[in-house]
Amino acid sequence: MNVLVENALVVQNLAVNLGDFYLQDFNLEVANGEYYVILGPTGAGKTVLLESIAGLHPVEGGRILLAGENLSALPPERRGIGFVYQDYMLFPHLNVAQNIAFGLTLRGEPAAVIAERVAELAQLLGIAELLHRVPRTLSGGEQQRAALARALIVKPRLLLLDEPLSALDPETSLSLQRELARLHRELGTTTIHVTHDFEEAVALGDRIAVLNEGQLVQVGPPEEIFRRPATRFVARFVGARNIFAGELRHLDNGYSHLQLPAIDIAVLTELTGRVHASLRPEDIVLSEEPLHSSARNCFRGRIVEIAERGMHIAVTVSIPPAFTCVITRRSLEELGLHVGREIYLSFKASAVHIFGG
Amino acid sequence: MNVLVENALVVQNLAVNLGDFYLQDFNLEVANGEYYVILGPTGAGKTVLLESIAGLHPVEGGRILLAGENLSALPPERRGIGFVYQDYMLFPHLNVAQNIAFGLTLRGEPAAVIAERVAELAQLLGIAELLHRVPRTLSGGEQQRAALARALIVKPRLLLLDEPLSALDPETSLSLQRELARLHRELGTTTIHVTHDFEEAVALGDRIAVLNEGQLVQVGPPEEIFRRPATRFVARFVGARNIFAGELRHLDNGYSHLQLPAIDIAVLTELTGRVHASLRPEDIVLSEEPLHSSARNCFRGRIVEIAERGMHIAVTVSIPPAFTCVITRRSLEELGLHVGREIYLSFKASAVHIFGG
Amino acid sequence: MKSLLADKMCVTFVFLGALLFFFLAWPLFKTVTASSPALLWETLLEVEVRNAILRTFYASFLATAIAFFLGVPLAYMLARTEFPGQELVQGLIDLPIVVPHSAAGIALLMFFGRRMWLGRLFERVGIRFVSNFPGIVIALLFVSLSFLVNAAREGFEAVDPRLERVARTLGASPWQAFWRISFPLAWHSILSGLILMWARGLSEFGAVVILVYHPMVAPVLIYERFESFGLNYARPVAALLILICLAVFVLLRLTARKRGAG
Amino acid sequence: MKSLLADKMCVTFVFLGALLFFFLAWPLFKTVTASSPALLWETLLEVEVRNAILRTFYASFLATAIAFFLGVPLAYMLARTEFPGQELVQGLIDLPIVVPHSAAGIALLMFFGRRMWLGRLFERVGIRFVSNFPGIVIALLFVSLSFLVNAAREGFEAVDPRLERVARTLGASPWQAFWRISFPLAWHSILSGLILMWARGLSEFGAVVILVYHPMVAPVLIYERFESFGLNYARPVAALLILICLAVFVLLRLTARKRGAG
Repeated sequence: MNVLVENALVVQNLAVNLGDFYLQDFNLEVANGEYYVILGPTGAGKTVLLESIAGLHPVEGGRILLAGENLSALPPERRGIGFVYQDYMLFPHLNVAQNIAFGLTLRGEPAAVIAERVAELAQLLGIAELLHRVPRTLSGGEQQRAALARALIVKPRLLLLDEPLSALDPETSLSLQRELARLHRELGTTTIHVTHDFEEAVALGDRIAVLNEGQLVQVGPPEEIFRRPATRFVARFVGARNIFAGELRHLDNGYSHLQLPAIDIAVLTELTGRVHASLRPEDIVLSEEPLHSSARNCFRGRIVEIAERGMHIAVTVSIPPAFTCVITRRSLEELGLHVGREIYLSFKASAVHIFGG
Repeated sequence: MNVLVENALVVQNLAVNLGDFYLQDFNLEVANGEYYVILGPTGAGKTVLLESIAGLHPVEGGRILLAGENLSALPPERRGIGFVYQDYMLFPHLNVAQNIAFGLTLRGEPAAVIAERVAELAQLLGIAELLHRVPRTLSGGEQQRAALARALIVKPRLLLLDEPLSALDPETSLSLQRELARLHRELGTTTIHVTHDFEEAVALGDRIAVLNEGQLVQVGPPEEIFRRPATRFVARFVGARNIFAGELRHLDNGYSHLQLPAIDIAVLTELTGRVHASLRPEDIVLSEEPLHSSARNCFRGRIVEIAERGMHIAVTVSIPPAFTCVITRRSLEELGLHVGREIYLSFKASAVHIFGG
Repeated sequence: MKSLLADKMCVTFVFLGALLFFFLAWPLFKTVTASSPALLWETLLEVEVRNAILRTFYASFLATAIAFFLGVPLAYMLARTEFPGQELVQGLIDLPIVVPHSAAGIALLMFFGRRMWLGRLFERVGIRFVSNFPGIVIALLFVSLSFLVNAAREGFEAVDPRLERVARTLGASPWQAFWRISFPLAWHSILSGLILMWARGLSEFGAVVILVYHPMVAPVLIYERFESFGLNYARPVAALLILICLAVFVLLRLTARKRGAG
Repeated sequence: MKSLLADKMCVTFVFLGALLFFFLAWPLFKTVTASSPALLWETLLEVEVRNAILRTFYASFLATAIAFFLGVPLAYMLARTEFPGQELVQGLIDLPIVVPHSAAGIALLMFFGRRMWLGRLFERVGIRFVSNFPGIVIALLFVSLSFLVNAAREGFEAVDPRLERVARTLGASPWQAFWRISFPLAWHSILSGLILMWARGLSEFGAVVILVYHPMVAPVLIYERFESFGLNYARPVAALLILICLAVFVLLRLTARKRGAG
């Protein structure tokens, strides 16, 4: 089968039973070099899934193929799969250098080779100054960097990250998120990253798979997940938001413009480079004429969809890209909106939320 | 001193030392029948403060007067102060009825009297069906209602509530919050309620006291705290929000209007009666002419203040009431805004957040 | 977790563990089964044996009762308050576990002996310890007290002190808060401690044999019969005592499990 | 929390606790101080005493070493895996605490006696247990094993199994994960267990006196002197042994505290 060769990891009909958690007929395919994000609510059994792939949990049925090789008979130490837990799991009795070196020490590599590789990875992850500290004196972000270095030093064929940013404060989480993206660009390691955080998934994933009750309910590029949620669960879990990816351009007068394929939007941020932007549907105002107001962004577009959502009406306007905004029923009537009509759409620069690339 | 007679509780120069926490020269005055909310960040020593008032922690100095009587020499059981903890602290070996009856049982009241009073309070708190259950089979909200009934049955002179809603899910928290307001109306017990939740404080408090680093940095009616934060800490902690109290009027076409003293604003809600509304400053659009747009609320007002706030400019417009909105520097220039100028202010009905009364 | 204990390591560990298991289980099993039920029954009917067993039960019961009145308050204080020298007191409670019991017997003899100050004081009110029943109680109390105090202390530590504080605000005196809240909630731990202490008291030999050889408790009887008549006469008594201790031990485990579930 | 233990209740509890404190402390203190340091030194120089003490140390050391090799793997399995009959094994480990030690001595005699199957087997390779040094080791192992196994089990339970799992993904075999991760991290608990077991072995009397009266361990020597010559001759030996156990006990507490801090 072609799919087995092209894909780095193929999971077929996996069955795992672990008391209160139960996985049945589970299938998963991750392409070579892909950054694959599994997004699901807390307690959806994501940790058990990753541990099963790594051979750390007994599997009741199904096959796990890594680069075409069936892993079922292999113990975890022979699978070549790196694992990073949410709460770091650094060995508390070893210092940072010894932690990172652990995998190579086991192989009996010469001390000089180990020291060189450790220094190299510590450099790459920005923890070169911490090598002689013991884990408990490190901050959460530093510990997670050390855990990443420890996993990467043995050059795993597949890297499994179990909510690696969830235990960190927002700022550290964001900076480590950018680090993960950079590492993936530089090393190209096939990665499965599990998270419950939607912005993290968008910012990192080549593809996102949404997990619910032991099944992947939708798999696709981030854009697609948010634009066309396949089930009500996905829609509710990812929320109805406007998400865009673009390049930031700083202007002289202190503003930034986010360059989307067709338009530039004014935003307020101190970030630079490639980022994502989200905009709440409640923050968009529709009008017949362009507004002369404090709303910095005003575009003309065409209504492509009008849908009821409880007390609100969701109106999708394509400029392009498509923006979804919610308005009241009375506004719908007063403005005489219908699909196909052209309309002006305004939102304030301060209403655009910029997050990591 | 007049202040000693008028006030139910007067705390003067209180000093408490408890290892990592330290309270010095602390003063507090609560009026008879008042619902007094102490608002402060988690870990600001609020629990220790309440326990000191109740006599559960040794006090190093200062006086605590309840209805003019000095409590210093009295053990907790003779102070007549009710106490409700965040995590309920129901006696796990007693059923709900025995928990509620505890205070009366200690006094040796006749069984018939106790049964009657327990039934009465269980009725009042809507837990009449749960009387024979044991605490661990109850939901959080039910446990907290039982804990309230247990505290109220001895008719305390003062009721201390230590973050009573913080352990509950948002929905239960909201319903119990309305219950607390109703109980206070019906029983009139002088109450000190400690919380870190700002909406809870606004919804319940006759007055709010903001606690920071062992001192009350501002005391006043909710409106005043948000309108005129006395310190930078208060401003940051309560956030820059527009908060209004008003009566909801449902219209036939499915809308609601919130009646403020001078204007009515359109909102979307299923609540009724007296409520609070909050509106984020980012959600208000300013313009020279009234907008013909999907923004349902549009009012003319006069600019009373323009202040810099980092990347944003905060503009306060009085209609009345005063609304604060944030705009970008460029909007400020383009619209040529200055104090005293008349301007139109628009926001969407869906941007107004309605919460409990 | 089976996958973690794979192959050779698992086999080695199971083998080593099994060795230990049989080392512990086999002698006890053999002792119990070597005597026929009829012989055990006959042994139980001997007046000397029956009296020794009942005396052991009773003495251990009395020691446990005294420990309950003196030890539970101490356990509560150790759990709830901080006082200077607390660690010293806690250390002293644990000390009888490591002090040789024959040395403990000597120490008690120095204290309660007839020529000693306290011994004479008690003799005046008619209580004699050496070679007398009260001495057995004193010896058992000394060596097995720590089991009750530690169990009770852990029980009290598991009760949230805020439960007592709430009770205080509802009008309970410290005394009422203790009896109505802390004590009932710690009761399962205290009960485990009482049973464990009682069982431990049944098995005491070293301290008793020095302080009170006669009247004999059951462990001393076993020794006496072994020394005087040999293994075959001691064995049925040992088998009986092992069976009794086994029953008590199962009771203890069930109590502990009930506490875990409750 | 002083306010919680007010007035009468506090006074009552302190009084009861103090009674207990003096009941435990005074006899031990008196025994140690009744003999002058010169007398203690003299006693220590007696060949019989010195040999008995050294023999006790050595036998307890050997028992502890055997328990280390057999018991630590068992403790690891009890902490990490679930197997049928696990509760039975755990119960058996705890059993020696409540079985009367003279009965345990009888049971061991049934097993290792010269006329018994295993005893004869060992006798063929030149090891005799009854009235011989190896018998002391066996008796100490039997009665104090549970202290080490329980301490080691608690130590292993405190090590997050995910640390082992991470080590496995980095290429460690189960054996390497055990030696490089779990064992070093549980080491402080195991060390406490080893010291406690050794100290407990020093104090054993009941099982040893039945299996091996001669050559004498220190607790048996105390008994022998007391029976043959009276209290005054037994006292200095008892004082010596109490002092030694006290020193070991303080060492144990310090180890435990270091573990708590680390």
